[in-house]
Amino acid sequence: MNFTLLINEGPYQHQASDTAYQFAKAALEKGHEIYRVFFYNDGVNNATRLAIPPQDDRNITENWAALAKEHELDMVVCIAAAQRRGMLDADEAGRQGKDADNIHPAFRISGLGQLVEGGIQADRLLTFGD
Amino acid sequence: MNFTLLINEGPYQHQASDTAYQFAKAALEKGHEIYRVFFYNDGVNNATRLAIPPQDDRNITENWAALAKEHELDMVVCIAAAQRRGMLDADEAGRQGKDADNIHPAFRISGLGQLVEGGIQADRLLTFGD
Amino acid sequence: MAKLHIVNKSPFERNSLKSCLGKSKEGSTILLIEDAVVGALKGTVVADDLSSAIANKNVCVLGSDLNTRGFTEAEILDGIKIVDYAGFVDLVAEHSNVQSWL
Amino acid sequence: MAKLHIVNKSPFERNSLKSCLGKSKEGSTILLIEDAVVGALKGTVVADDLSSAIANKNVCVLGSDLNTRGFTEAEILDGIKIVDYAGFVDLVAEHSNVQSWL
Amino acid sequence: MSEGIKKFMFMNTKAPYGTVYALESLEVVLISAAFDQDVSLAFCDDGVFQITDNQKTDGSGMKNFSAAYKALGDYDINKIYVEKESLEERGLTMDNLMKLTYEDEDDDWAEKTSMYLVTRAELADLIDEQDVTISS
Amino acid sequence: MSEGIKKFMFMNTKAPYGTVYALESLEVVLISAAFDQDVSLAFCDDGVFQITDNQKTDGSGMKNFSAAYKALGDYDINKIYVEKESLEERGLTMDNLMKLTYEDEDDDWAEKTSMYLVTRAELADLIDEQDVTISS
Repeated sequence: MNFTLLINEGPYQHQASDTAYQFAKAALEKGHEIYRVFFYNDGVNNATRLAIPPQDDRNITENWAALAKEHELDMVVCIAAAQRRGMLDADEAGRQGKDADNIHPAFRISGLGQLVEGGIQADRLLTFGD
Repeated sequence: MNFTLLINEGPYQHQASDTAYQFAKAALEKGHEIYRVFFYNDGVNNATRLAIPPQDDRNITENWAALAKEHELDMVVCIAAAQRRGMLDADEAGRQGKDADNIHPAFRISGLGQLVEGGIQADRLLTFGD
Repeated sequence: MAKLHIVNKSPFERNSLKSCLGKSKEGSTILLIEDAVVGALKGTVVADDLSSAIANKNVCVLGSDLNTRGFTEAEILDGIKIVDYAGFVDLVAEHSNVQSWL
Repeated sequence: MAKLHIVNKSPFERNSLKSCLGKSKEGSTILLIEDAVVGALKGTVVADDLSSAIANKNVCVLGSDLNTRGFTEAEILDGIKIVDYAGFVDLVAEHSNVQSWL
Repeated sequence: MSEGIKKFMFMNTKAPYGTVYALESLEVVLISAAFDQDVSLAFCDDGVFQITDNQKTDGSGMKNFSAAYKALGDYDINKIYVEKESLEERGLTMDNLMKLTYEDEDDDWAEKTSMYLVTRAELADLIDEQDVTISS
Repeated sequence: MSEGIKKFMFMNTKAPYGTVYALESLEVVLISAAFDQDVSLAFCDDGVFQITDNQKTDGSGMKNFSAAYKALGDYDINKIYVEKESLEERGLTMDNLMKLTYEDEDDDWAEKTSMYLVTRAELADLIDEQDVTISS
């Protein structure tokens, strides 16, 4: 079976991203597939490559990146939500005339259609939010 | 009379930063002073200089920056909360070996002591959160 | 000197207004802002709680947040005062401390 | 095929469990995760609501979130089943749709 | 369900403006129209405040997005369910809400309502029929 | 109030782990100890869950910060108020909570409790005495 996961809250402030990560790991361990992980609302903030959490705490972005690498996960950040909140990749920063970018290479930026398509293609869509 | 404002939520996701901004503007118009605006929790995300909100929407960071310039506001971002969430200035990025930074020059990074001191020095401390 | 209590969440969704009403003293002021303004409407399931509060506390609502949500003075409970941001500032100045019930 | 309903907020703070109980059908499953796990405790003001739900729905709680908050199986209502993340995954697979009550 | 068509329900349970969920959920709804699925919207709990009439944001500086709900009919999204008990608990009736309509192409483009007042039990039945439920 | 000393109360009303507020509020509390103010903590509503005993986060992967509450005594923060009604509504008693103590330097470093069980009305009185209330 395959799942699309929708994550609507940023890292640390809410448990949503942690729960989604633990769920994804357990699903993959049981042999299921993750069709897509879609980051929306403040969820886009999970994609920053600039975070430096305390050494005795988890690094949520790196956890996702490692899981994605191991299982070739498609991790999509909503472009509109990301622009509103200052999350940019190098292409976007160039196009918008911004002098820096901050998105981790494990994530890709795309439109909301990717969420709807994820709901159509996957057997189940799960929302993790506040 | 002077006020310290504590902002605990990021821009757009919650109204907290908008309300604090409208309050600050009204207080200054009435002749009060803002001793400090302290950004904590996800509130640190208000300090990004990379946001590109839709053209028909407010730009929360630029609103704060303009108000700060006009009234010489002291806008402080908590360093620990900012590091956890990937908000860095150029100094921090250099020290931490990160390849980019994203904090708007209208804000400065400092420690939590600045919040407690703000509570001691100001006549009133107000919290804006979720 | 009396205290100002601020509530910003809908009483239909959260317990923060109830918590505030239970832990604020007679003579204090309660200001409803953001999503909490709908607590001031007539005919709701929390109207009785608000009416009890009005009897011995000053209850205010931020007018611009009320308008933002599609409501006006005509639709709120008698005894609740509408303030603008300047009035919000005055309330903070006139009370000796402010507690936000988040 | 029955539906899975997920609640993640404390029923003492938010109305989402109540909303879920009112809009989920008999035979469906309700899973409490994150801050909602405290709704499964014995002797609380929402215990009667949960007990009614247990009568005609399957109520589960995520064990690791319960332990995180300092509680174990001994402290939750009879009839509520504890699942781990693997069990959470099974619940999602066994039901035809999942609704998160945010 | 019909071949390749899924029933999508957008559950709107939160008040607008205090948080961004209503606005950003509406953006998903509008995009979903392009995918030819069976889309409906439910407004319950504080979600009913999303579609109150006469929203005026000048004083708060928030972005007024309420007009976008009126465009739903143009996107062929015309199944909008409002929970009766949620209105009553909040002292509201359908008269407090915007009139959301669509033009029926099978009936000489007559303007018809998109809004259905449903009881909590009826909404529970509708939720139970969905293939995908996106909530906020 | 004493010259230059303010009464600071940290109001803890939210459950831990589901949101970060409890953890980041505790960081402010620890910093505040350096400023020689009159600091107290209140735990009410879901805030009482912040100081439950036996928190074990291995399964959830969350950072377990509960031990830091036990360090409050070392920072001379020893006025911790717990609301009785909040415990009762949640089926809890003081036995469910960690034992937070301090060593009294005026009494030969005897270990004493920092925790005071107060009624809602008593907590309202305490709140009313504060100069600064930081809530989360």
